[in-house]
Amino acid sequence: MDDELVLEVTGLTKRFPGVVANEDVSLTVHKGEIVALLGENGAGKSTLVKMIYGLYRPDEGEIRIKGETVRLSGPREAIRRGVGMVHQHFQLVPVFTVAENVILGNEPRKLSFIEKRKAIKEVTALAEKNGMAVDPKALVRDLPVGAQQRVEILKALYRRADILIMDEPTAVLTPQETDELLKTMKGFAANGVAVIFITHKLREVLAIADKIEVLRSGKVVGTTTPAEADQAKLAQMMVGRSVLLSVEKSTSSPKEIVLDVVGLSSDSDIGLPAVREVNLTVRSGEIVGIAGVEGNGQRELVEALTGIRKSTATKFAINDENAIGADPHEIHSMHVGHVPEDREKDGLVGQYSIANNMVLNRFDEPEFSRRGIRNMDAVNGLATKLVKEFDVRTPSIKTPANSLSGGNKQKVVIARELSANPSLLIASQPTRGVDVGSIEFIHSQIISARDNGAAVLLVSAELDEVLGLSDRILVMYDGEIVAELESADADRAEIGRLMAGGHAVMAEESSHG
Amino acid sequence: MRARWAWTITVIILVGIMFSYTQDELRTTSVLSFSLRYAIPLIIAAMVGLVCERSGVINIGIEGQLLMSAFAGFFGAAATGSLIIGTLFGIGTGLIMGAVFATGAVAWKMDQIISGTIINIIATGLTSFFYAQGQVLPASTPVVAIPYLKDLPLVGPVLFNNGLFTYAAIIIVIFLQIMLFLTIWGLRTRAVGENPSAADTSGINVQRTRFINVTLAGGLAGVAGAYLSLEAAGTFERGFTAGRGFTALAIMIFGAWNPVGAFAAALFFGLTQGVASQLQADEVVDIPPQFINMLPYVLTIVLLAVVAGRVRPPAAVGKPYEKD
Amino acid sequence: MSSDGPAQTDLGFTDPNPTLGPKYGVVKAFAIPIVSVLLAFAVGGILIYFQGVNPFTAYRVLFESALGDSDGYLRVMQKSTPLIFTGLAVVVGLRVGLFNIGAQGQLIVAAIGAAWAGYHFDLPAVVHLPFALGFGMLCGAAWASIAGVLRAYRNVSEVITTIMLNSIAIALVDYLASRPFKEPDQPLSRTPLISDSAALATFGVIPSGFVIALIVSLFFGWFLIRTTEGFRFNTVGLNPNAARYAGISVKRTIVLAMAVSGALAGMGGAVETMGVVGRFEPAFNAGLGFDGITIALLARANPIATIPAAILVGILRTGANSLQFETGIEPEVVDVILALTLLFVAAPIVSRYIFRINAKRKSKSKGRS
Amino acid sequence: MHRKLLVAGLAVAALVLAGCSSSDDTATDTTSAEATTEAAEETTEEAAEEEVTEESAPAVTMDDSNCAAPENYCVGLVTDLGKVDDKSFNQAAFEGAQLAAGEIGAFLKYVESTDPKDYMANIGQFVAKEYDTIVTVGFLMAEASAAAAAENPNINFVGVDQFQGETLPNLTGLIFAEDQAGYAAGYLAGLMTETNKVGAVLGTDTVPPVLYFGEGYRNGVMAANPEAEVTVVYHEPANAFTDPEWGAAEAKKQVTQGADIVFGAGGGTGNGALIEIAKSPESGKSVFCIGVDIDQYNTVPQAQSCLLTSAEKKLVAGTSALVLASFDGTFPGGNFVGATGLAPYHDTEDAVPAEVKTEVEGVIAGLLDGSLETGVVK
Repeated sequence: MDDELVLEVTGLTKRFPGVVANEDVSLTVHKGEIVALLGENGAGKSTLVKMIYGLYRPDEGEIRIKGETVRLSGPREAIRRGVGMVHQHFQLVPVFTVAENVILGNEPRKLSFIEKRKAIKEVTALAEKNGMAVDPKALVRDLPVGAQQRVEILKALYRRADILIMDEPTAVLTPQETDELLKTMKGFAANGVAVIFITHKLREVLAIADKIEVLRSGKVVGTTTPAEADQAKLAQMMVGRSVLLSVEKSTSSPKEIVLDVVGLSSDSDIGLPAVREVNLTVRSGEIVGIAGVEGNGQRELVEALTGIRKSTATKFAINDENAIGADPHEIHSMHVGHVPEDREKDGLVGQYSIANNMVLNRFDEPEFSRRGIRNMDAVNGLATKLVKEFDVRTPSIKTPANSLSGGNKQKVVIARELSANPSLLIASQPTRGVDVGSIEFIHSQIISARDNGAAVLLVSAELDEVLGLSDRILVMYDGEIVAELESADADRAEIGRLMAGGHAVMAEESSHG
Repeated sequence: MRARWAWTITVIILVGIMFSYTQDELRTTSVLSFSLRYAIPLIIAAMVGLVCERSGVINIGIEGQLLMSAFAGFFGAAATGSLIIGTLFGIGTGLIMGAVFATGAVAWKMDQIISGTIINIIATGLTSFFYAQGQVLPASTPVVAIPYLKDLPLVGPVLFNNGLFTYAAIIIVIFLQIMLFLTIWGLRTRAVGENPSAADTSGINVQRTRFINVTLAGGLAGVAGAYLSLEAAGTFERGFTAGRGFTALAIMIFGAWNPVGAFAAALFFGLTQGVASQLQADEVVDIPPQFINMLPYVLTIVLLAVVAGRVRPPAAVGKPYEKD
Repeated sequence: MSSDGPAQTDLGFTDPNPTLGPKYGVVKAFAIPIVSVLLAFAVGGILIYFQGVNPFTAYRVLFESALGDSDGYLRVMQKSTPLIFTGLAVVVGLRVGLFNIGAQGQLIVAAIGAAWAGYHFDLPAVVHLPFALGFGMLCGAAWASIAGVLRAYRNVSEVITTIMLNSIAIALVDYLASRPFKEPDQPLSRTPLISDSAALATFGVIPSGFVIALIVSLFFGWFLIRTTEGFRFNTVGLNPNAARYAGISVKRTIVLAMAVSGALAGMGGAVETMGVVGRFEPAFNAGLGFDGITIALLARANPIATIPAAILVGILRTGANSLQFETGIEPEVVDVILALTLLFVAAPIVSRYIFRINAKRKSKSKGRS
Repeated sequence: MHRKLLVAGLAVAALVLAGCSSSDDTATDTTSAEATTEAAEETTEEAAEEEVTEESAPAVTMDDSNCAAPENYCVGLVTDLGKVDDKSFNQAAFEGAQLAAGEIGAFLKYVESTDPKDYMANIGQFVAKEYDTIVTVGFLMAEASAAAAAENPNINFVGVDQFQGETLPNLTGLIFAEDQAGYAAGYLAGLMTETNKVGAVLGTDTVPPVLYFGEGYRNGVMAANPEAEVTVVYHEPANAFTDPEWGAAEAKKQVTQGADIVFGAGGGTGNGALIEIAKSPESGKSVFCIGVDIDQYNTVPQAQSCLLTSAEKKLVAGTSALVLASFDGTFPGGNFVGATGLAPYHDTEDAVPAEVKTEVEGVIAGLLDGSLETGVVK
């Protein structure tokens, strides 16, 4: 590590309508240093790096790159000054080739023409040099996620970035791929590249960071190093108080089978098999958690179970009722509640009032309508009741859902889904992007639903959440359920290996060895 | 697969033309000339739509842009006594109309359909309101026969004995094909139309690219408009673009957002018109002309219905670019 | 950015249920259209001035001729009637996130359909009236459904298909009116007159078509807010993903909404045939569908607001010829004014200005609390 | 920045448009008699730099505030969907009305319909002011004219291009034997053609006068020259009269196929054909065009070099005669068949052999006295 200061940020503030995303943030990054930005979803990490990359303009404060105060007019200028960014959502053009994506914006040219051959040669050389195998002539849309990320990194390297921002790069990777990426990042640092690494995974931070900046509610709440910190301390800094590592709950008493699935398969959006021959049962009074790295078919599984995605199955029954080929409406009427993964996109209509959102999937039930005419008194009555019961912080039930915080939005969704007393609750990422107070509340609601006899299927990318809530854990990898464990004997490391595609037997072997 | 049947149809048509040429040289070449002539404004107008859509902006205001620039081209030429100045007036007005549309659809992030609709309504209103009769063009645009090439059988009289705008249209098509797929401008434009966010993070100014492209496309509409009033018709009438701006959209889609493809599509539709009027002239069969005229539209709908998904507009078309 | 939902058209309408929704839509709903109309009149006034006419005189003539006597009222109502229908057609589409550019095509197809049903059959009025009206609506609905089905099941942009369908419709009705449906023994391309039993009456100065338009408009105001189907429409329009997750069939809703939209445009055409023209004649229905777009935007996708918007356009179109009669100003000035109105309504300049004023006021009133 | 750009753009556009509109001051006059109204009077000072109205008619009554008074004679004119500057029959009818109004010192004003449903209302405006004679132009207005005439027995109506089935004393339909004009033009073409091929580019056959012109032309050619080949092509009904580009392309095609005379009839569409023929280097030498409705030598100057003649409906004369008759109290009622014929040869005078001229004159005379039939079924 060098002592040369390449990036210095002082007093950066960014406000969005209604929110202060960053407040008085200061940060220094040296040449060859890996700085981890740690924080929960919504802590302001992305906003901070987007300002450094010129995508947002700070309202206050100063950015100095290599000693020079800059006012970045856009990414182009940031790129010119050596800032590169690997985005969480890949910024690639699917119908372009790898080479075209890499050179976009910095094309090798003769007059105004692209030198295609030169581009391919350069990209090939760059990929080889950094040990990243990728075919420059392949179309990006045909590549798997890991390869797309390599293209994204190559893009930054091609622009000779010496300050490389990586925004949650491990979110879409298996533990093994993650390890490889971490190694690559260390390699960059050794070559003098300053790396800013955004994550909320403590293990990764401790593994490679030289310095750790913890953000909470838009502010830097602490700076530390792996030597000084451990996971518990980091977690405490992130959330501001000790996290309940295990959720308090009574032991489960599973009863009859509610969800019974045999041989369920489903395709992804681009028509590739995403869920392969999954067998699954969930009983009344138990929580079954599905662990897995995102993108291993969990989303498709949930969508298939809720009728949103087409699927095939030998058996798919809810309360002994055949649900093969049922549409979302029919599944819903089998007493299934569904907390979707992306509540903003799929769970709520932002412009609608809380009241309308509370009956979004029940508005045509006899309770709320008669002969096609809506009964608004009943709707408002229910909304008033639920807002109180589920502690939704809102001025009124007429407030549009848009204007609520993430946690309160999620409470609206959970309230809606639980208010119908579902016999099966499918909850996908129920606490993503939700504040700590709301997390606890949501967890307790899920547990009390179980205690009241609901069968609960929980899908979460947060292993701790799965471990903490579930009575039984299924591990999903590449569209298959690769292992089933009782939560009592679940071991974090073992699940990690399973999530990476290691077989249960192998896991056993390694645990013996 | 699409390419295969497109080629099959092309080959069948070409063989048909050859055969017809051996039967009656004059009829064949004159019908083909008619077809080309019918196709020319549509081709240029289709390029307007294509440049806009490749940049991620759907332009349904082409009709209005054509009308305004045909108007300005004609009255500019009539007032100044110069076809060249008239042409410049037309192109300039096209650029202005392009910039106005871009201001709404790009800079202000208004709904692109609404912006285009406004362009159409404004153009109809203004050209009718300000129309003045009795204006005459100072001269007619020259027909330029290209030496040697014009003497080629079949293609000579059809392709190489035309007005300057016709050559310009063909050059524009080839130029855009090259620009779009071989140059930096093309790569960036397509990136902006497919994934503006990716373009943005690669250091490309999405808004500026769109604004400039949409404005320049307006200039192309100016060329088409000037062609209509100065070369093709030699006059201006209220509403005389007769829906060509909309047909151009059909042609753009039929050509799969590809300049040369659109050119082929325009020629194909031109050919249907040419053959139809020839059948009427020869009193062979009595096909109601309405059916010939609806052909491009019917075929476009059928095409979209049948090969939907394979014929795909640029992914970001229609959406104003918002960061995040 | 969602990749596969219907294109979203943000027209500033918020929660469609006013009893539950907040009040912040009010400014947008009223102030913007009114200011826009005034601005358009101001710019139009400049044009008139440069034609050598006092703009105030011109506007006085325009409004007096339309609103000065019962004959004026009648004409304004007659002109507004099809516009309310086509405006509603576009509004219903917008509510579901669809841009129905094809109201014109749907209207003319329905107009000739109603004419055929009106002249071809001889039925008692109680049967004939609803039959002809219904048949026209059915034609419009069927025509629009082509676009609706393609949108729902093939994800083909309804904007493109409705543009294409407009051109096809024009050619089709021309063909029908000049050959199979042509009135015999006379040279014009037009259908025979409809039977009296299929004619919509005018009561005093009030055309019954106008009354139907008012009722339908009020019905849709109620329908979109109070019914479960209306709720489906709004939900699909505002967030198709959430609609799908909530068990609403987006495809079915799109097809249904497009059919309803087409039926409304068709109703406009049928009423025009049965109440005003008395037969189908191609030139008689020009531009009505395109005015519908202007009206829907002016009404900011509110069904009831289509009434004042259509009446305004009706007044302008009624007064245009008197304007020429009295002042020599070309009637096309009305088109310029309408285009400008649309520009101001849709462009953010006006709304930004209004909201700035509004924000200032709010910050002042906040000082109290 | 963009906003400024827009404002600047609009300003430029406005200037361009304003320039265009004022540049027609010197153009063919159409604005003469309608000029002054009470509104315009109020603003005369402000309008100092406005169009100078060329008063071609002497001693015109200056307004229509008192049309009922016997000393004030008022003539109104309503067009169908066309405009009085359409270079075609609306313009001709208007010029006829102008001519008559000038002669009798009447006040003349026009309204251009924008919607067929306004016909009655537009007529009604003149009725309300108690105009003495109202000219309605275009066959689409036939029914509206009849209804208005029935309601207002003391106002005379001239229905240009309208065959009136029912005879009212105060309504005269001015009709023309288009087939005869077409026949004469065709006869001339048949005699003139060197290639034995002649063509015609027409508006839609769904509009009767166009059909009669076209079929009359066809029969005329065949009568003059049975060996000749006639090509008659009609536009489809949509945009039939506003598609000069199609007209031009079709004319070019016919010429390429050997036609040396092309008849262009159909508003802007036909004019497009004429202008296209005139572009030919052989224009006026071996390639000719024939216009329609009025003497298009005046209305389509671009086509002067090829314009052999125009198959003329004497609209100006007919309209003005009927207006004058109405003034004189000799209004015929029923239908009045206006004169048809061929316009002067103008620039092609020398190209037409004397014996051809004589023969065509004979044919016209024969058509007029009924000794010759066109063979067109009406």
